[in-house]
Amino acid sequence: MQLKYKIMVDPLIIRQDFPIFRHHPNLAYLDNAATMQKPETVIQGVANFYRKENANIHRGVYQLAIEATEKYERVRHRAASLIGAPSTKNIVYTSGTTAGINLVVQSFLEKRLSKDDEVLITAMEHHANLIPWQMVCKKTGAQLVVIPMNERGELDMDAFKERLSGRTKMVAAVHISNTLGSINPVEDIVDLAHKRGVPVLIDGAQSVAHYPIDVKEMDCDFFVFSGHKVFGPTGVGILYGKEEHLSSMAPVFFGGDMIREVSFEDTIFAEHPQKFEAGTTNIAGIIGLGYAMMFLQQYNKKQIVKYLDELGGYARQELKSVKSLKIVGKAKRKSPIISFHFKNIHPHDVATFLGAENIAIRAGHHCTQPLMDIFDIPGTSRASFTFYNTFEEVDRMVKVLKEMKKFLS
Amino acid sequence: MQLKYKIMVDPLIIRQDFPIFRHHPNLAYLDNAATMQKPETVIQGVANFYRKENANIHRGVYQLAIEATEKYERVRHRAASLIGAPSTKNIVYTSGTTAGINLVVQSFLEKRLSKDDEVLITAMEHHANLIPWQMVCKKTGAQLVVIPMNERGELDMDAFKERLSGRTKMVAAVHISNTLGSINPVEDIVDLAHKRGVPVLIDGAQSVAHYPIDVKEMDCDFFVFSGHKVFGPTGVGILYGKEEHLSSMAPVFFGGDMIREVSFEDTIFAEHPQKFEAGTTNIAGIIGLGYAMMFLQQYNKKQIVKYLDELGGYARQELKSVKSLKIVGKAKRKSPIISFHFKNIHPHDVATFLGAENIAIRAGHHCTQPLMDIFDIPGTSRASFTFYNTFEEVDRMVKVLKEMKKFLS
Amino acid sequence: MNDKLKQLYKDVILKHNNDPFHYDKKENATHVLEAYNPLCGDKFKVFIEVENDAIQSIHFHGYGCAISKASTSVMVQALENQSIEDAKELCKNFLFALHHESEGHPSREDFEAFAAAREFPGRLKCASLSWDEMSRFLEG
Amino acid sequence: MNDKLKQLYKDVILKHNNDPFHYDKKENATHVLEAYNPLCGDKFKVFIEVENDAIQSIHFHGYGCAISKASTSVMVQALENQSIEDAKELCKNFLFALHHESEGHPSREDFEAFAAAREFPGRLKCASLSWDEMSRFLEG
Ligand SMILES: Cc1ncc(COP(=O)(O)O)c(C=O)c1O
Ligand SMILES: Cc1ncc(COP(=O)(O)O)c(C=O)c1O
Repeated sequence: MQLKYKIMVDPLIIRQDFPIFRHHPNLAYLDNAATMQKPETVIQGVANFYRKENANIHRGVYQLAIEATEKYERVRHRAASLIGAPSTKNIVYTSGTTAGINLVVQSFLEKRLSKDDEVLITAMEHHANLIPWQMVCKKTGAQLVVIPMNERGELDMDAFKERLSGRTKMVAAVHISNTLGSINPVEDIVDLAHKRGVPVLIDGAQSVAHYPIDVKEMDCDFFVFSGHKVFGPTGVGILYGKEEHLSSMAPVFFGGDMIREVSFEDTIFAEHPQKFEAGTTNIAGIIGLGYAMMFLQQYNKKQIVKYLDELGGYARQELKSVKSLKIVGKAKRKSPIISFHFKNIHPHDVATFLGAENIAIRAGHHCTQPLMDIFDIPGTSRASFTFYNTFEEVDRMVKVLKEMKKFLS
Repeated sequence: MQLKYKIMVDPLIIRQDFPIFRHHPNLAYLDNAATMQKPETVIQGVANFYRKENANIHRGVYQLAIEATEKYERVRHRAASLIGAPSTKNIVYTSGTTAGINLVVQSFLEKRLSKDDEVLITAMEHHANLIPWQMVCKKTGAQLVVIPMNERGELDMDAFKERLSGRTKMVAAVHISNTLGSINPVEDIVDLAHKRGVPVLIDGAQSVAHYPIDVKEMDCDFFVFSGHKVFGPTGVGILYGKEEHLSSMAPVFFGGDMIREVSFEDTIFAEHPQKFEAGTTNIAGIIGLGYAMMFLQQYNKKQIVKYLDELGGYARQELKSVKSLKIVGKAKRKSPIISFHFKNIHPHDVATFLGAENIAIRAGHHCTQPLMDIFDIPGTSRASFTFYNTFEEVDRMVKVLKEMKKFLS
Repeated sequence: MNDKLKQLYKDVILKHNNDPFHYDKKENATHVLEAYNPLCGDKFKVFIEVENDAIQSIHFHGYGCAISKASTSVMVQALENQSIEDAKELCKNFLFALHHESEGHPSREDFEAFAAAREFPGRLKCASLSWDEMSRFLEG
Repeated sequence: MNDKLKQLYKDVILKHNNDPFHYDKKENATHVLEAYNPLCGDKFKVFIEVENDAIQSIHFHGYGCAISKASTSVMVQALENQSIEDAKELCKNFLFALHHESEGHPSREDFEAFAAAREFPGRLKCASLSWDEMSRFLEG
């Protein structure tokens, strides 16, 4: 097919930054919602840190340690600027989205939650934004309340309004569903919750790489994402929190580098964000994340979104031509994450047929098992795109699906 | 000076594996207790994973994901073999020593601890193996009991025996003090504690890189260490636990990849070790740790220890020739970690003088503030060696210290 | 289409997937096994009537991919009317055929069909899922 | 020895380190500040008598490296008998001299001595520790 428009986000040029495609020239990597491939600058950034700049941070007096500390702390600025946080004091380094959410649950929510209180989540949460809340509810006797969605995978905002009440102590919602691709109206969610004085955590794991984020405008209380889903290394992530919250939260992990004074009897902690960063953190990973955010900031997010809307739209349209394939998740506002299933072909078989042709998609429940139960399917095949993906890759996928369908019928 | 013996652990050859010394040919890196430099195989291992093999693990059907999963899981075998664990089921991936200890505190100890119970630690614990126990004691009303040491920095084993009692619910001890270099008699500690039925956690952050470890022989209940202190990447670590403990422990962080079944109402967790590894872990870091352990396993630990004993002995002897320098920590069994101080020169000034000559040491309390209080000093200068360090680097350090002393007098 | 794929999804597997043997729930069976792979969600129940140290009847029901479903179907077909001892032997044979190149090792055609899964390491677990569970049950 | 080092540890700093000005505890002072750097453990108490909008007397005590101790000593010496407004100005001058190349900017010799710390970014905080705390106090 022919590109119908002129873009500056040119996947064929962008791909050249990603060594994986040099080593696997035939690879159609359509599993970006699981983890993204890494540009050379990130890989080099991590490797060069170890090769030329490696030292532990914060306490060193010698040159390497000072430079490592500065570089490490500069990433906080970049993270703040990427998501529109007012200050580096809002930026807590974590090991990923999951860790960020667990920290908020344990350190922020647990002590405010009692029996008969409620925590609201959506029906399309990833296990990372479901189980921690479920467990703290079990522990405290609170109720986990699920905001339903319609059959297109759009959140039922009327139901949300109804379920918000004086008992609600927290709202946690995914920005973009990693299974359905639905983009949730997080601004409205925050607005409504705040009218009731309820704090909101937004799970931005799937949104930061592609969509403009401004946490100040969104006004959420917490925002979390993972490095490895924004072209960065594994084992790092960012928790944004409002300062009024972070300053009042007690740390839940303890160790070096988060203290002000320690005796055998007692400990006085450092200020936020340091008090949440016990022990030696993933220094090289954070520095790599800095390079990943730098990579991202080269591009105009509007252009990225435009390209991905076209690419996702094309993929959805082409998939419709595959007999008996059903797309799961048809929200009006959606990202290029596409789940589909066949009545009589298991997602794993689908993934095997695609995998045999070097097309990488994911099959299963995508860590959203309850969502699968709602749709009454055991899993889906999921193709998820980013801006190094091409229309041609869509064509390849669709071709194999058609062949498979024929072969298995 | 001349080497007096023939070694196969030849630092001049080993250094060639470490690119940092190519980029900083004049660097005397004597801050190995803080973090170690990385061999090229580790750096390449991480970079090549991102370049050629990157995929998320456990759920993928396509080739990259399968290979990544296998490589990732093979590191568990290597970790088990490195420390003598009976099975990969004993090996939990963590983000570091600090995370491992916090996990044991929250998941193993907290529910067994009540008012008037006691937790025993030593006077020379790193904050990572002190504050978590202190905090759980505060929370539960239990007592934190500190095993004292003599002025040489040797644990008072008689006091330990006395303080072990029916009330003791846990013993946590550092294997090698990161400040004093003392090697604690962990076998005896475990023996004595077990006679009372008390479980023991050993903090192996400073021991795994140099000393032979056999957790089965040592019979400790838990053993923790960090990747970055065994020539590996930052942001990874290993928690070893006995299976009887791991299987009975409830996870404390929740998310993807650690579940068996999830509904909005409840969650059934996977088995250990997976149930402790919520979310996307530091995949590349763990693979890098595999290469680091591979690097380590090339060498005979006996030869490493022999070399380091000579090197450390030489350093201690030469430091004595610096006027008014006092070595802190003179245990009989000790590793090449040497703390020293001058009555009238602050450790930071010492580190600055050394740093100006490209000699990297650490100055401060080394995350052992209460230990500093015991010795009634605000901090020390610490030189810590590994087997890429040389006798010549000791000479350089001592020369600068003498010049400094003269200049400042 | 890829030849190895065709090899894997050839007659035996497709036939059993489309038309599984004894595909039925028998909740009152003397033994009910659950073969479950949490990573992919495949879950089969296997209903066994054991009498006089033999498997008198065996059925299965559940959900899984073509490979796991066919492999369970082949298992049910193979084990019906077998003594416990023979059933153990058959399990061993199947799992051996699955994991090893069978040079000269005589094996059954319906077992060998799954050997093609060796080319798809991500799918080996699908082929062995129910057999592993059955082995555990038989070996007690 | 390294010239930059000699520059840093030259007379002013060594003199004040060895013979600090008004080094004494005055726990009954009208104001007691604590300048603490948790990363290195340096900790000074600064005792100030404020009367009629002026610093009537000022002393310090505590523990720190040569740089932080000398810088505190220089501060105490500079601020004694200054009005609050003049003290603010002096703090600004010192911190400016510390952080910026002072082209033509007139500054005091005892302040300029610390400018050498710019060559040792790890030590800048030592030089500014007490001054930062004092600034916070004066600016309210
Ligand atoms: C003895 C000891 N325990 C614990 C730690 C903490 O290790 P990490 O910061 O890698 O979690 C360290 C390292 O600083 C250490 O030396
Ligand atoms: C929406 C969403 N939330 C949370 C997560 C968990 O992220 P991580 O595994 O990086 O902690 C993911 C990724 O799997 C996700 O897609």
